[in-house]
Amino acid sequence: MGDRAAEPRWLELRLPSRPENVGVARVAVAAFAAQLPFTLSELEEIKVAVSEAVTNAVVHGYGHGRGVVTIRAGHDGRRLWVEVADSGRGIADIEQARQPAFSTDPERMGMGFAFMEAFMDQVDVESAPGAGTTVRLYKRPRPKEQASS
Amino acid sequence: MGDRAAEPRWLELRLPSRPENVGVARVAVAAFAAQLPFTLSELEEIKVAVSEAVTNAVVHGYGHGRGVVTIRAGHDGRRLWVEVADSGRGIADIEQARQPAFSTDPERMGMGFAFMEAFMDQVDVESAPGAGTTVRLYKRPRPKEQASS
Amino acid sequence: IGEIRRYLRDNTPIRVSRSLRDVAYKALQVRDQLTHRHGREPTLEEIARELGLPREEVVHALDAIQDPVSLFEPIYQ
Ligand SMILES: Nc1ncnc2c1ncn2[C@@H]1O[C@H](COP(=O)(O)OP(=O)(O)O)[C@@H](O)[C@H]1O
Ligand SMILES: Nc1ncnc2c1ncn2[C@@H]1O[C@H](COP(=O)(O)OP(=O)(O)O)[C@@H](O)[C@H]1O
Ligand SMILES: [Mg+2]
Ligand SMILES: [Mg+2]
Repeated sequence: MGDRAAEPRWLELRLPSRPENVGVARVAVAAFAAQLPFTLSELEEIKVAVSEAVTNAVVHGYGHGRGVVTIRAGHDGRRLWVEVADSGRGIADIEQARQPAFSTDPERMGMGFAFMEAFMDQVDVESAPGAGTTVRLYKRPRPKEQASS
Repeated sequence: MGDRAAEPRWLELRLPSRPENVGVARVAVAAFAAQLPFTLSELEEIKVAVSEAVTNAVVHGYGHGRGVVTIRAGHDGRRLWVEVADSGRGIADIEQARQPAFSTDPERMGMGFAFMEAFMDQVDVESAPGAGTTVRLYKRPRPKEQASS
Repeated sequence: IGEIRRYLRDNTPIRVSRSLRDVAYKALQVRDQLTHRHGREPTLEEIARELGLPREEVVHALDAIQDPVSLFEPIYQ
């Protein structure tokens, strides 16, 4: 088993597109992310980012209709990545969608992507109309500083 | 969306066979099970049963080697089911394996199946040597009684 | 963008300050109160409602404070 520690670690979670499943995804990813030395606040940040991405898949991707959301996560001991994928309606203009306060739904705040960007180190979006959307989130535990500094 | 409430709810979680992933499976299933009116004690029982089944897949199914454990769970609003499947070495004599205190490993207690049976309403085991093992666990929330009666 | 980041970090929608341990402790307290009040053990959902938290958060918190991988046997030989 000597070199097993070097293997990448991952999980894959598939869930029907339903608002009440957002929390299941959030908690599963947080439990997995806890394998890296994240602080509790960093874990909370990850949970917020994952919630926003999964909520988008449910609300925008599938428009509250039927569909499956696939969450993949992985880490190499140093960096966490989380992928949230739907095969819903997709995004026509990704750059516009990522602008803070932009939403195609007048009743929403349009801050989902802004939260993901604020709380994760990197956010990649792949999407095509009719084909679905994949959001990739990356985060490293911040180096632990001495409290005295 | 009128009849969506009647649709069965489910999740599927795939994890590499690793001891540290047992906790991820346990939390994900408990978060999902919380969609039914289980008490904290019932959720603890579910968590123990799931931990035992996933631990068996890691320890016995794959003998601490590589492999993927698939956890499926579902409910219809009234009954929870959880399926833990590996494609590892399988069980030759299922009846014997389920006996309390039976273990093929002299260092183990052989109480995993006994705990699953004690804590869940029903436990089904499907297995064949070389083909892998699927354990299915079922549980309903206990009817809520008034203590005053 | 830097400013927005800072603003969002400071105004998180869920209470970052409330540690998992804190949530777990309160959940157990509420369980005892509700058990007393209704004469039966409450469901997790009832506890979460009383705390004003999503069910999964309570599950996560309670799991985080215990930890045994398998309660009854070591997973490593
Ligand atoms: N998975 C997705 N599928 C389709 N469109 C999406 C998806 N995620 C985001 N979008 C689009 O991007 C916009 C901005 O998303 P977001 O920043 O989360 O704000 P909000 O969800 O409040 O609208 C959404 O209004 C929607 O048009
Ligand atoms: N997933 C599995 N794959 C192969 N064998 C298994 C599996 N689960 C259980 N077994 C067999 O059943 C026996 C009893 O399991 P259990 O009651 O959990 O006790 P223990 O894990 O302590 O041995 C194990 O010793 C093993 O031989
Ligand atoms: Mg959004
Ligand atoms: Mg066992």
